[in-house]
Amino acid sequence: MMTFVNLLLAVLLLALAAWTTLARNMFAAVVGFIAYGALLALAWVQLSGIDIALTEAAIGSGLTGLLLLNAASRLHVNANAGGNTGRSRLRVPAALLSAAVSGALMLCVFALPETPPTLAPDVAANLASTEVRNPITAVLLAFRAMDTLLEAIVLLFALIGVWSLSSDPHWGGRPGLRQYSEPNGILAYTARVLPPIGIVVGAYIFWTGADYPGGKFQGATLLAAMWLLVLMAGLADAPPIRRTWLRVALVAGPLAFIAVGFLGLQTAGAFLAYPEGFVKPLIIAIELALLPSLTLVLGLLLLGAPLRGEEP
Amino acid sequence: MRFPDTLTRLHALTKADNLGLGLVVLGLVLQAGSVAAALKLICVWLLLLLSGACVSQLIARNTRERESRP
Amino acid sequence: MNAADLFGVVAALLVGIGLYGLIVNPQPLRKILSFNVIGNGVFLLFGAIAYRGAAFGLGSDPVPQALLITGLVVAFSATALAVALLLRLFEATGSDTLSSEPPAANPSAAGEQ
Amino acid sequence: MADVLLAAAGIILVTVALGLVPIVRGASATDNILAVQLFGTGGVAVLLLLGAVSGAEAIVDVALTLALLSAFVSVAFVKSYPAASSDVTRSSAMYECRA
Repeated sequence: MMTFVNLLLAVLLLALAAWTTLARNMFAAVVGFIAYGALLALAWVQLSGIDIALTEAAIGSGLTGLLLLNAASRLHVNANAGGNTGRSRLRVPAALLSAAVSGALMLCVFALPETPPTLAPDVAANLASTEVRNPITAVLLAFRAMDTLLEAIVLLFALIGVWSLSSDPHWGGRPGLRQYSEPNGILAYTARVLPPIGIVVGAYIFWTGADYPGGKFQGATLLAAMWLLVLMAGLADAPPIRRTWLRVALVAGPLAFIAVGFLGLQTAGAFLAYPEGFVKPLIIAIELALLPSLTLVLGLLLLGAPLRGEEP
Repeated sequence: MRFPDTLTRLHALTKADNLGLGLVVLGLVLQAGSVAAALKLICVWLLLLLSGACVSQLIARNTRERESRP
Repeated sequence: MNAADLFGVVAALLVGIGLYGLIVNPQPLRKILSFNVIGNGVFLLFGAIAYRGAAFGLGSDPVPQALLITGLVVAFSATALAVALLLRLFEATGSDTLSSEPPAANPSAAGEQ
Repeated sequence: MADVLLAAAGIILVTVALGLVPIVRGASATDNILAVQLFGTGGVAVLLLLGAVSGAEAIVDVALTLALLSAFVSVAFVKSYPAASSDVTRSSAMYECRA
């Protein structure tokens, strides 16, 4: 029965992926992508990657979907836009190439060694020394902490890249358009009722990350989504990117991470090494410092380049 | 088609949202391991009830405005 | 067929579907979508391989899983940057398709890499 | 018991997939978003069932996340695709004069 559910998931995933890439209508393609992300989260659950399922549901489906939905509406691409006609001569070679790549990858899947190489025993053996119980969090913040630090910095660089695309008069201004809604309408109501719940759920998913699936990225995504909901209802406005507090908040998390890294150089003899007995407090401190920065970065990445001056 | 326009389809959808998920949750609550787990399942259902109510209102209003426009 | 093999095959097909869409669709936004489908295929393939490495009570090899979470977040930031580039291109040129000028496909598509 | 739960999950998946058929046949944008809403709820139900089968309680957290974000995406749709047009500025103008 499990195999049957898996097969069903596989067929649906492939159908939605084909729909996403081939649909005539841009909007329908984006909608297909969002549904596809939700299905992918189910597939990750079946591959016992609950942490990844959370990330996929939050970032892969939710945030990316919103980003593309916004872009599609800003581009006015309603209908087919006559797109698919230009490159019909490319179709056959492209199909052949794609089939060849898929075939080669499938051969690789079936040629994998009988006893898979795995680092799971090493992680299981060293998990106790980190004092956290979620092995993924242990890998992210103890065994491979450098990756996570650089990931946080990549997000910052992406944000700088997005901001630098603003036109000269709007540099330093507010990202996105000013949104309005009826003060007593249902949208404003939604934006008042959902965020408190979402913030509690986001904090819970962040907090549970030390011992169970969850963590700062997933928590920060939910918090960012709730912030955007408030902005969409016009209950608040996006801050101008010139503000000093905003920039300080953005870099505070990564800076705290780096500071802990240098602390390790002093106390434990290596960059990002944690002194004995302080592992879990330090991991939680890093996560707590990263949470607001990540929330802001994710939200601002979605809002895009500044489009207005500083005046609301 | 049995549900000819968007509003009737929305009507059908909310039944699936509220009642269908409610019944699934009800079934799972009966065999949940602990009281906390059962309460969490009910919370998921309540959250979807609330967000579903808000979203269906929004979509319905959006549809009405779209249709009242020439 | 176990779950690892099944989703491995799905991943290979997803990469193929995404690659086809990336080549054939002239609109940059469609290219970004297709690129995300390829990325998901690669992630799923990696995840299927990690699933085979389950041991010691862990359902799956945690090291690739942690790398996958990092990968998903970085893919999101790359997509956000690509979309911002595309919107700026649209603002500057008023065109949302590259079909009339195939050579120009490279600058905006490069944002996705 | 696990088989019954998995069968229920399979049936929900099939039903939700059938809900996608109108999209393929070219329905309006609003109908598309209705299908996404259905997908969100169906996904939550399947996740809860799978969580009961595998005993991993954390799957409920995935369901919570999916529930919150599917509502969020629907709100974003209404905001960026207001009546009859796909223009954001027009939506703000419209809301402004009503408010």
